[in-house]
Amino acid sequence: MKLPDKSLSLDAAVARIPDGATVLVGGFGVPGTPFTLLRELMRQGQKDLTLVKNDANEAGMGIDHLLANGQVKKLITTHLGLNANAIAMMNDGRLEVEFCAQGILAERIRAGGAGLSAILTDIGLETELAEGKQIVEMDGKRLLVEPALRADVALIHADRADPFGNLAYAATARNFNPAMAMAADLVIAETERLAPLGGLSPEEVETPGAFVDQVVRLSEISEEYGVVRR
Amino acid sequence: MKLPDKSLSLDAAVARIPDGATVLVGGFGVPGTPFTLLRELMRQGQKDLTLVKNDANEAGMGIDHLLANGQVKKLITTHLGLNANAIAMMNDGRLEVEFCAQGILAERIRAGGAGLSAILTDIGLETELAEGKQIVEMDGKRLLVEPALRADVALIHADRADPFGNLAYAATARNFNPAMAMAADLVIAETERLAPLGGLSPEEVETPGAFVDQVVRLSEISEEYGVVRR
Amino acid sequence: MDARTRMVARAAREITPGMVVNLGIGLPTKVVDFLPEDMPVCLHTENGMTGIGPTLPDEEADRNLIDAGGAYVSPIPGSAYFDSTVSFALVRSGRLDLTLLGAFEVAENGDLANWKIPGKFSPGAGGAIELAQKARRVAVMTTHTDRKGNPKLLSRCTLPLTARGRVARIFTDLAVVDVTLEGFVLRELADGVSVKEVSEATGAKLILPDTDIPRF
Amino acid sequence: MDARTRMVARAAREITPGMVVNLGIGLPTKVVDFLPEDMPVCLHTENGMTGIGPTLPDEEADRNLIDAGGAYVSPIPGSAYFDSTVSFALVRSGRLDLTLLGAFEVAENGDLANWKIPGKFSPGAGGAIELAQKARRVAVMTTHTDRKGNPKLLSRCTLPLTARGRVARIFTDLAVVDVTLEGFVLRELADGVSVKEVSEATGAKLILPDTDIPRF
Repeated sequence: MKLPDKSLSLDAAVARIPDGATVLVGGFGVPGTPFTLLRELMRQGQKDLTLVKNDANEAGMGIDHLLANGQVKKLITTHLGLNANAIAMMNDGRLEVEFCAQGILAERIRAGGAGLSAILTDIGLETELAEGKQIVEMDGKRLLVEPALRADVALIHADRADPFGNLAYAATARNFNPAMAMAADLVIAETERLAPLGGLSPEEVETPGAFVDQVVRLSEISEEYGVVRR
Repeated sequence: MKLPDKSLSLDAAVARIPDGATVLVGGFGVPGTPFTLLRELMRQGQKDLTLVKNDANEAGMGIDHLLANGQVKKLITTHLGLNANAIAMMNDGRLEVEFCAQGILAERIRAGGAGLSAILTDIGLETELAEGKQIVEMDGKRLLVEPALRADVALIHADRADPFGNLAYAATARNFNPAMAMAADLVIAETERLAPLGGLSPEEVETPGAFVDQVVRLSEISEEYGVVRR
Repeated sequence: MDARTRMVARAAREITPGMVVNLGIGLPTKVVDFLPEDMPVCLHTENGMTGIGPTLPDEEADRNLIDAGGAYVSPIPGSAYFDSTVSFALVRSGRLDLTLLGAFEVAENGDLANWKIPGKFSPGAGGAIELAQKARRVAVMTTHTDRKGNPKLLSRCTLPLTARGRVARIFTDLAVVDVTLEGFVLRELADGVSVKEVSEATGAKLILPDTDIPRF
Repeated sequence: MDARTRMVARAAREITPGMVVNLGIGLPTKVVDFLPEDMPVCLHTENGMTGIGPTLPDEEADRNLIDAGGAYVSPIPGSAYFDSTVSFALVRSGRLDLTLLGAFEVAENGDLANWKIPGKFSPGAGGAIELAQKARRVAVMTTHTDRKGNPKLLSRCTLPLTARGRVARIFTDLAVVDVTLEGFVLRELADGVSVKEVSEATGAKLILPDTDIPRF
């Protein structure tokens, strides 16, 4: 017995993403965004994508390339504040946007990764975010049904990985990556460092490789990770 | 700014547990069971406890002491197979037992720790475990409502900790500990090693100290952790 | 100190030893500079960190270590990193003692609106709804009026709500105002500001306490 | 090899390269000894580990490293430890390609009963319900009859169910039997066992295929 090897080239991994896919994209602002996978997805040009990401990055970065390239029909997100292009596209009706409270988006994705059907929560009750949502009564309390969000594809950025797909993350580059890495039928992780099997200790693994389908070693770190000088 | 110090003596920490408390107890079999906290709880004699634990340990170990001592009125668990005393008490009506599917017990506790009200799942539908449970229909599918399980107290066993309550675990001694450490109003962690603040790297922390109320450094490792020769 | 700095310094005194605190984007993050160095307190940022240390200049920044507002922050002894699910578990489960948030409008019933101006500004609420709905104590930091001089403390909010009835206290450049069952109560006055000025700048009834009104 | 060992060896061939597999407590865990050393496969145990290595003798055991049956196991290169929530997330979300489980009863409609004998034995189901309900493929390993000679493969289960309609294949000391829409189909025979013996030991109709029945 040995663990399977799931390492693959960048183009071959991204070529597995079909048109029309729902795609989870890690990252909160810059840290943890899989910039190299996103750039290859732009190059290959898959269309009619539904993206799920905490934010829309900033204009000219990350998923903004896919938005500008007309590859995205819908975005499920928590906040677009730093991307004026995305806001303009939303306001013009060129992009359908579904907003979700940040922690509820994380929980919906996690529920998808945990094989649950939904969560019941009081978050957003009596606000606009509750509009149109199914309500359940439990112990006399009204609760919102927030359905699990499982996707066709997840694009993950890891700090370290091994060929089986065990992943570890850096600092606040975790954010949505660990939940998303469990919640798609095709999980593709790009990694800054690829250790041999056994190069990650079983204790430091944060996403077990059993959830991950393909591992792409980055040949260089995208310049988009550079410290943003504002 | 510095982080608060939550270290406390064994007896003072356990003395915070009131009669009648619902108590989450970490561990799966031997690993991760907070044997020292449990023994002190037996010594102090708090009564009418509801315990939540994956299993009932083995006869003469861990929570079996509390059962034998008449301190437990109810046990919420997944499996009693290794504890004949517990099974006998259940069969004699001396102990109320509520069974839960193992992963659903973990998720109910996690939901409690995550401030969610419930999860919706198809696990156990069309089995005895569904009896008496609330059912919700979503997208035409019948689902069980499994309510969040949040407790008064959680008793946790950590491998390493710092005085703020940041915790890290060893190997399969994780099991229910990380979820339980988030899911009680009073979280008490015993730890094999207590590092000074900064002694755990921010990357190796598995339970952030903000969830933990008291940290008890073990002066010795309970002999109950010894390898069981069967 | 100018009026804004005094407001920030006053808000900092809302934080007491042992608290876990989330400071919203903008003005609230400035509170850090006014916390005593030896005070035991844990700052939380919703993108996944507890124990936030000082903001770093660009040349010392770690590209993987930001707060929710995008500032490059640093760890302190005892910091922890975690993912978004754990971060909001902490918020929703009652482990957050206090959040200080910005506001477009606050109402005398404790309602808060701080995420959407229909037709003008609707980029999404991020983590604000959960912070406002679930922190044990919610306080707001805001200028007393908007740039046009319109009051931001109102009898009822006109904008879409972030959370209902959750704001307990408001720190402004003019005053400290509590939300009570009876409505807004004036608790403190900024230096050089009169009760009349605060009343006129408030879009709801302002109740005066029987006691002296301290200055800050 | 005795009949039991042959069953274990045959069940091991159910595991194909690349699979993530959970081996139930008891007989199924013995399958490990029959897996080719260079086969790429990931074993999972529900108490929180993937990449299970060989069971260790007591004197080499790590007190913190067990499988769900309590055996002291070891890591291999690429092993990972995780908590119970992640462990069952893996099971429920479809990442478990195969589980091999023990059984009290299996029915020709794929129903499985393996956790409770009312009035006699009801210690709780542990993780069995989720394994049986959510693994992509569920196979059972069991003696064909119980100690009294009563069949365990039945037209309908009489005991409380673990999961409905989920068993795809059954490995016994006598045969390999598939669960199909038509009912039990005999696929393979143990060495020295006749079709008649298997039929008589089965508490439901046993369909014979048109093709040759291989031996194992």
